[in-house]
Amino acid sequence: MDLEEIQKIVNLMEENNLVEFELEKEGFRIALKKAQPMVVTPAATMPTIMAQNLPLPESAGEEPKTAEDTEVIVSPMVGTFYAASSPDSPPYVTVGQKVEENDIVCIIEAMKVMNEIPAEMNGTITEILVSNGEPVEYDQPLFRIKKD
Amino acid sequence: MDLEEIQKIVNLMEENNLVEFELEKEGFRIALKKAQPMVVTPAATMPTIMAQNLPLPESAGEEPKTAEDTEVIVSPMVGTFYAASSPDSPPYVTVGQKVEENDIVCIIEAMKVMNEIPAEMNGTITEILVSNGEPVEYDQPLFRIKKD
Amino acid sequence: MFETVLIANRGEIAVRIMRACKELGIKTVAVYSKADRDCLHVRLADDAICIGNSPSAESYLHVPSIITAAEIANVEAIHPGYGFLAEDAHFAEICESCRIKFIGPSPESITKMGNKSLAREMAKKAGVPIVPGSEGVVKDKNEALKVVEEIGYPVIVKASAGGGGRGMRIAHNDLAMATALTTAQSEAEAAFGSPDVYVEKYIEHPRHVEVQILAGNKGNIIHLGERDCTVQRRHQKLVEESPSPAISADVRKKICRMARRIAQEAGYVSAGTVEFLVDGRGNFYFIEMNTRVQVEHTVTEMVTGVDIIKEQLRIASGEELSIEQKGVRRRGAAIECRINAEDPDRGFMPQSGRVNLYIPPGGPNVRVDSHLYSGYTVPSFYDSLLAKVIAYGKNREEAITTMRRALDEMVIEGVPTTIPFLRRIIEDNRFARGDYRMNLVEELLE
Amino acid sequence: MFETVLIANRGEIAVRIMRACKELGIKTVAVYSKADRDCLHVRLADDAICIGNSPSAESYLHVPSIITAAEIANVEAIHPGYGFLAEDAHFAEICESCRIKFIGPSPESITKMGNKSLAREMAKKAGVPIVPGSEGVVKDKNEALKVVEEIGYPVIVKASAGGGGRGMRIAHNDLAMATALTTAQSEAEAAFGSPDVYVEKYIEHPRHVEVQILAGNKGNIIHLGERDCTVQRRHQKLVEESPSPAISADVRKKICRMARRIAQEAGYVSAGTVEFLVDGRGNFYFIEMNTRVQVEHTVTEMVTGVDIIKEQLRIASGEELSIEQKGVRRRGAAIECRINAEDPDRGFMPQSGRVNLYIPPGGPNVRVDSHLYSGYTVPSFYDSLLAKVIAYGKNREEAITTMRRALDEMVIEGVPTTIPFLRRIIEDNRFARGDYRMNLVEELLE
Repeated sequence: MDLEEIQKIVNLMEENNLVEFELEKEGFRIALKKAQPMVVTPAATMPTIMAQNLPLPESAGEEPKTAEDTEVIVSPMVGTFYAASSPDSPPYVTVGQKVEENDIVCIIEAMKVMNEIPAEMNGTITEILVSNGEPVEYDQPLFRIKKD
Repeated sequence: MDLEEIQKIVNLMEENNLVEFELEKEGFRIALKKAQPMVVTPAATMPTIMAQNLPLPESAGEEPKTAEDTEVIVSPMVGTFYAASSPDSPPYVTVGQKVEENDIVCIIEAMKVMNEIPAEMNGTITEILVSNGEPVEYDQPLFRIKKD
Repeated sequence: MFETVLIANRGEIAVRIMRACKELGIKTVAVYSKADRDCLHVRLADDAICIGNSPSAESYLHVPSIITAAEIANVEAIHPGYGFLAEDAHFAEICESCRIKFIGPSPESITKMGNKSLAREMAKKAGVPIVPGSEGVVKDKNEALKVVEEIGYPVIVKASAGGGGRGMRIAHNDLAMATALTTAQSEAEAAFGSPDVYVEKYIEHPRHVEVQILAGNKGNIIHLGERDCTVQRRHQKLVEESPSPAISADVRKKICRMARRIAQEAGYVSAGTVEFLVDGRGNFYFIEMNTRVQVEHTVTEMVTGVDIIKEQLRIASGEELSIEQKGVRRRGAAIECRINAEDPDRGFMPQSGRVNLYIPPGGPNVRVDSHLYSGYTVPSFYDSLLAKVIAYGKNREEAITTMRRALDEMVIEGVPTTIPFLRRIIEDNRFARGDYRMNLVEELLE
Repeated sequence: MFETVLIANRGEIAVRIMRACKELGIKTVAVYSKADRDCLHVRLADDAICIGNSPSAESYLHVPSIITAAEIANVEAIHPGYGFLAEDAHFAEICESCRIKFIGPSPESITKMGNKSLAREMAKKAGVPIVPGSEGVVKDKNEALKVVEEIGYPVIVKASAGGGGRGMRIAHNDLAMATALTTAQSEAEAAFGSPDVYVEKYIEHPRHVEVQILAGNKGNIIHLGERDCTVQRRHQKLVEESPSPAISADVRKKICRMARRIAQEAGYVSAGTVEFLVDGRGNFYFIEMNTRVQVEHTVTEMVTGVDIIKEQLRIASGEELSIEQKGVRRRGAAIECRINAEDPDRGFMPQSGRVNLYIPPGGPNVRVDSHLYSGYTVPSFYDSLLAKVIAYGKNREEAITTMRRALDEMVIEGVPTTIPFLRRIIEDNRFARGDYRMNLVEELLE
């Protein structure tokens, strides 16, 4: 797939009001997502139209579906996510790792300050939802954790 | 899968009001998501603001509550309601009177033309909802009638 | 001025007229069909009367119901808006006979201007160019060729009783002429029961330019400049603007003068619009005069500051125009986009249904005329026009920029609309340059 | 011009700024708190970043989050709107140090103008009248009487550390002076921990008139005329208009010239507003200069046709103003009503909740700046301003008529608003005559 094809897909998304498009070539996976129309009902709210250029997730508000005993650790601030304390260090946590309350799970950098983010409970990391160096919003899910 | 096929999928989504579409080829997985049903909120429905100066009822659409076997005769036109054929004549119908289908129950005057309004069924007049000489709208309830 | 006026219309134009009435201190009476119980014009009126069932023929076109409503509500005048009964001379006559002022020209003016050949006669008398062609019916090739000798190719052969493109054939030379004539004749025979055809100069991809006229009670007639309505799809205007980006100052001056002359010749009183076709070389030809307010009157209001509806009301009530010709100043440029409930992807098929969310554009230099609100259900019985968005700018470029921004922020959810297609027009380079003809929409749709 | 600008604000002013950006081809980045996920400014932006929790201190006032968002989004400039960080010199400094252009004046200008006594000094230097009074603290009755000898009664005694009416006493004669002084001193002591008071000429029921300034990068400073913001309730403006109906051409000319002079004296760059009090005899006194765009900038835009936000953007990006003083033409009159989510029947208590139905006014000569839509939930964390309705007319009378019509047709269901109260103001005879002072609202509330 080259730039031209990507451009075509972007145009396609633009024209068809798609907000998400995924494609995996090995084993092949495709996932399209349209902008949800706003419905005027007491329950419904306006979808957040998110950065198409920024590498931010579609909406920090849409927390991934979680199983009963699975929680999500969200970012307490806007900043840049780092999985490790330095480029050479191993990541604070990996999938399958057990963590205890207040164990550092990652760093969020904001204005050159490295903020260590602690786990809020004992449990096992089941998924890491952002990649190293990725910008994150306030309230954006970072990890899925299965409570002990 | 090429661009053309993706275009077809997008069209499919458009036509079927899908907001999400997933497909996995190994082991085969498919996931479709439709737009949420729209809920009509009562609050967003606008009340009809009716004539404050005209001697018209608040809304012709709001038919008086009727018992199971009670029907309403509505005005088939905008005009002036007359209960009798002339000022000296007795009214066509009075409360408690039995009428048969096609009996004249009143006159609606529109553009100097006296239109005789017939009953649509056999029954007994239980209530007269407008007074002599009163202007009436299209679809405005005139009589309540208890079916035989 | 009137105390109470009945508005014999619905939707955005009824709302527009009510706004003018309220600003003049006039009470308004709305009439509505059963399908329009929740329409905004019903809510905005001081009084409202249900006049009939949903189909127009049983409500907005049903003269006895409207007259009766007017009598019950004791109004002094009826404003017909556009469409429906606005150009029905018979309705205007009935109003007159019931001593209700019809807000528009006299029944005679409506009749005169409604008859194409009478209108052409009038234009000729006034010295206004009309599309050159045969004087009446052309019987055979010889007669046709004689006409061509005068007016030159290309020509169009049209059914005398015609309309809607049937019985029409274009010819670019003598050979094609013979075929065009016989085909048009047989088509006319089949479609209208009469083989009569006439021959006219064919204006290729012309511009549609019209002049707004205000004619007072004392024969004082002013013009408010021209509007360019060249962006059309099957004779439906989509985008209108003032001033026209495509005519010279000289042509502008001429057509405005000609328009006044026609109104004068006709003894016209009230607001009216004189329509012209303009070809690529600045030649212009009178087509017809519309004896009502136009949908696109708004762009003229934006550049002149004159409220055309208020002037109509003033004239009808016997007052004089609030402005003289020398007081008319045109500033900047205005563009109107018609937002229709139509699906551009399906041949612009009209759409009905519930508008779940409506967010009109706002901010500086944007005007919205609409009867929409969130939760409104667009009925299937009437015109598909939902809203008019008008953008103003110090110049055309600014107006286009503002229109683009306005269309971008406008939200109508629940029914397909022409917004995406209008965006394409506004973003088109030919439109930006003002260098487009009546085939622009066709080309965009290809 | 900038490519991308972050708007560090919410609601109507964020929407307003985005409209200007879009018309200039600038990409916009919105920031929003958790409570504002569904706010219109988030929807209209090209990009949007959630920066913190609902309370302003944790989001719109939280400088590190905003700067980080600006860095992540890689913007060139931040527009602060009004309120929040708009007049925070420290924030402007941080922007500068992060090489992000703060769209507003320099941190120094903000600091200078933010300090009342520095600003008064500057005005004095520029030869602009200030409210006459004591030079600094007045210790006792003798000192006070000496001041009165110069400025005459009535006077007001104010706490040096004061604000909000506490530690303020008015005196009309020597006898009252003694009491006023001791009462004010003890109130000041109690409220602010310092008994320091000063004495100033008391301007009874003045008019609040302010002048819009645009200061370019080359020392070129123009004014866009004045706004009258006399209709206030507890220092909250409710209705603003331009031009002022209550000052003479002579006073207008003078205060506009004075406003330019102050901006010149301060070396001011960007848009700003110089505020004056005007008494019944046309005497005027400088109060302060606001170093940001005002809520009511819209009325100036309506009468001048100048887009103040675009000029701010031009100046900040290093471009020159698009207009010179001699090109500024003021036409007609404009009035703005602030529609707040407040309950006038309960002391204007701010209201939150879901707006079930919102129908903004439309049609000619009406502008609406708002972030409202049907279904929007007004959060309880921020300013109660929901919408600004601006009416334009060829003259003030027309503008009032249009405003009345606009307020009548406006619908906001679900939260109480100030619409009914604004209607009373607009329909008030004193307002119609332009003959009102800063006590109009009080009088209407009695």
